[in-house]
Amino acid sequence: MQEPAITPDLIAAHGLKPDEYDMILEIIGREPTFTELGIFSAMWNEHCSYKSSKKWLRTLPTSGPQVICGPGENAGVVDIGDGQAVVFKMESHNHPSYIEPYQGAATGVGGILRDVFTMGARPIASMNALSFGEPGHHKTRQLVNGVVEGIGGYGNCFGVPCVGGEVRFHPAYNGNCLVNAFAAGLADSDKIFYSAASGVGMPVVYLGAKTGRDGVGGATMASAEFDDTIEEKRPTVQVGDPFTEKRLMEATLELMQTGAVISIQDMGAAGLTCSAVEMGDKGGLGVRLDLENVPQREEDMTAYEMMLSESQERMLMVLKPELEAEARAVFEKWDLDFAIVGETIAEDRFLILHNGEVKADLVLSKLSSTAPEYDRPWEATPEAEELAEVPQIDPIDGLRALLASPNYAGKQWVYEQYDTMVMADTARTPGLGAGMVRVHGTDKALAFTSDVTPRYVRANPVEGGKQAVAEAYRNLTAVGANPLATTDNLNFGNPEKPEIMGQFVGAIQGIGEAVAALDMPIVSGNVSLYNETDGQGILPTPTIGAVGLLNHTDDIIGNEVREGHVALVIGE
Amino acid sequence: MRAAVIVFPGSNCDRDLAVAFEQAGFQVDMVWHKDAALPEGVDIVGVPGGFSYGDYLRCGAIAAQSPICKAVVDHTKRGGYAIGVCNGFQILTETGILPGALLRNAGLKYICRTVGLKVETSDSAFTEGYNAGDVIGIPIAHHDGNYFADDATLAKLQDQDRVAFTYTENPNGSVGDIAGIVSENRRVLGMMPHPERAADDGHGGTDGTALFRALSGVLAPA
Amino acid sequence: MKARVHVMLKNGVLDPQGEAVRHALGAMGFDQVEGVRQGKVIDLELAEGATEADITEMCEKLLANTVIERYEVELV
Amino acid sequence: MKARVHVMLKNGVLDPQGEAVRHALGAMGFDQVEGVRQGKVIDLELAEGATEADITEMCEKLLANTVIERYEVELV
Ligand SMILES: Nc1ncnc2c1ncn2[C@@H]1O[C@H](COP(=O)(O)OP(=O)(O)O)[C@@H](O)[C@H]1O
Repeated sequence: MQEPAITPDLIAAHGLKPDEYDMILEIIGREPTFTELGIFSAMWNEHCSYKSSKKWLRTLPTSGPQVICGPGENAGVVDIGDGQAVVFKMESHNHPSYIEPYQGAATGVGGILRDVFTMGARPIASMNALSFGEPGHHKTRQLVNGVVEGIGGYGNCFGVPCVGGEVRFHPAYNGNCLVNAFAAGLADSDKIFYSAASGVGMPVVYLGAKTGRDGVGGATMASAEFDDTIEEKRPTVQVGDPFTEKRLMEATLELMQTGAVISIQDMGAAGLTCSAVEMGDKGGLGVRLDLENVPQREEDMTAYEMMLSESQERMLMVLKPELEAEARAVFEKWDLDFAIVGETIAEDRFLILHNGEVKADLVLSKLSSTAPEYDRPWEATPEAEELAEVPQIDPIDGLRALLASPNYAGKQWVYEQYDTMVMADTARTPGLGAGMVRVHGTDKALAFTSDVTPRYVRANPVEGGKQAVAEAYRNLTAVGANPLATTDNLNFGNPEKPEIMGQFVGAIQGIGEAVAALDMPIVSGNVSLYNETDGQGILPTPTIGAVGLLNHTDDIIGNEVREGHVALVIGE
Repeated sequence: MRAAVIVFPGSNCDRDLAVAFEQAGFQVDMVWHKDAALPEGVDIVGVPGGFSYGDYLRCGAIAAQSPICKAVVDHTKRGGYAIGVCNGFQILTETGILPGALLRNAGLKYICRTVGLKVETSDSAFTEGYNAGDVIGIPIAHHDGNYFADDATLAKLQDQDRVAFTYTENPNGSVGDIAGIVSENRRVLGMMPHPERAADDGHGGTDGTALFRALSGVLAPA
Repeated sequence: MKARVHVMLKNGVLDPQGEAVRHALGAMGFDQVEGVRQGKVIDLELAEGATEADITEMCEKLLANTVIERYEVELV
Repeated sequence: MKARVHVMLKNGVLDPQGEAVRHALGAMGFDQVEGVRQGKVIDLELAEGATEADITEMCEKLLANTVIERYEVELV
């Protein structure tokens, strides 16, 4: 098949700026092939490379005696004592959810669950933080319905209890809804699995669902600002298959028990490309892939399509060759595809062959290490103006108005569509403050909360960032939990605008100061930028997901107010 | 006293049901859906909640065709005990072990919450720990729990006192508010609500405990 | 060979999905819509030699639940 | 007037339902089945005066999400 010529238009369509393309030419010393261009665009887009945010993320406190693994892997890992660890992360699926609310939200849940079980943890709790436009806006109803059904459709089938989340409405989200999904799992602390490959000549194994042309170019889209041409950029949206995901989880955890797994990485954005590069890069190895062995759902797929496909419910592993038969048996038991698609090599190369033909031949370590990193200009958010006189209204009328506002009204309509009790360990379902699940078979429990108040962050990013963390801290302590650690999902507008970048920088500063003061380090997270439509950005929304531990379920502070109880106000 | 809990690839309440059985004194075998036979000496089969085969096509339809379901059908034909909860109830109707079918909830939404159930009969191994007329709180969690049976079937269920539980406030459109029914020999129970989620006071309450206890009373070796 | 199977709820069985669609269409201003029933369509790709009787058997055994549904088979 | 609308996933889009049905039919011994795609069928009962253009509009606005689905309208 004739591959397209590399033209400026093609380069632009891959979301690469002219100077970024010049960097590519310099790194490889020649013009890239079509497949190589695709690989670079996937590795270097904002979503995978964090090119605008990396500099600032590095300033966040990420360590502490409780932290087993901080940011940099699929999810953070935190010690909960007795040889066990909680593994958690939060991730956004904002743009896909706006285009296809059900499937976009569903695959967002799928992605975060995979991040957790890839590390060897069985998911035990989930949360979802949602921001929508005004209730009266013509798209809102359909988005709310679709997103909530999608989250439920996926999570309920997979079988993880939803214990919390947020739902807010504000006109700033009219053109960009936010769907942030959190998942936490439980693992033995000495059996955590990482992505770094080791050993030369080890089989690289593909597991899970077959590869289709889903979302080819999707990672590039997730980092692009929306405008009226959105219709044209629409890629094939992925359809989630929670039943396959559930089997993939069971098979992965079972396989880990056999001792066959050297390293493992889920295929998320820009699937095969990102996962293979990450395993090689972290392990200081090269990787060769023979794409004809990739299980394919469609005919005549090209190397380019396979390298960029975002088909869901797939994993890449490096296996001990002597245990291959055992591994294969586990996957056959669960009726999943299993194929050896390549091997680790000693040379620092990312070598992609398709039916023996070289489709890409790059220096592997350069793919991520040379990714552009920007120190984008930023402007501190000016101090907010004093509010006008607070209008005087009757307190009861005020209370009524608050209760009637969609932002403060009860959210049963949402969380009753989620299975909040599966696994039979939910000690506190959503409703008030933090949710809680017991650590199965022990007296302990884990509490979860997700918080941010975007209008505070807009008014003062530093204080708003602190406030989000403080609120999370209070939600955990209020149920009797000891706050352990935090994940964050930083949703902002276009970082190329200094005032937006200023919100980002300020919020990170505030979050960093607060998590340091409260000893709840950031162990994982996700950044979603370019949440803008026609130049209209969202409110800065750095969602904080926090986890706390109760050493004994007797310590749970209940929320049932009874006659005879005394009410106290604590604090200023 | 032995219980077998069937495990389909998409079951997700299998462990929960096993825990509830164990707490009531049963020894539990987990039985894989590809197995063609139940273990020897099983007193009761539990078909758990979840999404057996993703609930694609119709809830429980594909599961009903699995090898293990043939064995479950044989077991019940021999007069063996079985309980199907939620997806398990859907599977029992799809295999024809229990009459009727479960349709999409009338409100079209998945619903997870604790609901009031009225015990309609205490005349079964499952319900003899309650008094007819008792109202208990048991969680539901389903998308397709809208029980349907034609008029003749319905009349028969009522005449034979086979409605085990009804909803005090019908959440899903079920005909006659039916939440659970028993088989003609009263040894098979299918119900949409999850008694195993209400068998522990740290989670979901304890109104379901009496069901498992009654079973262990009936099935304990003399 | 290709076959298309339609599986619809039987007439006496309430169809809340169809009802919801009718309602939504009405709310959008399509007041010409008087009734909606929603069902499933299953397209089968079959090897040579498959017969209509095979398809009927598939419907009876799996594709439809005849307690609540009826089906139509169309060879294409 | 009556119309029948078929809404199917577009060709390249994963159809987990169809795949599951194919797998189940295979396991039941129907090995003639080579592929299955599952979709929705929506039967509309329309007042006099409704046009095919109206139905197309309903499809575009509500019945199908053309990002992943395609539809066919048939007047009956
Ligand atoms: N806001 C953030 N704060 C802390 N860590 C972050 C943040 N955003 C991303 N990270 C970390 O960067 C790594 C890469 O993130 P991401 O690309 O979202 O993960 P994945 O590979 O699962 O898609 C992860 O380890 C993540 O925890």
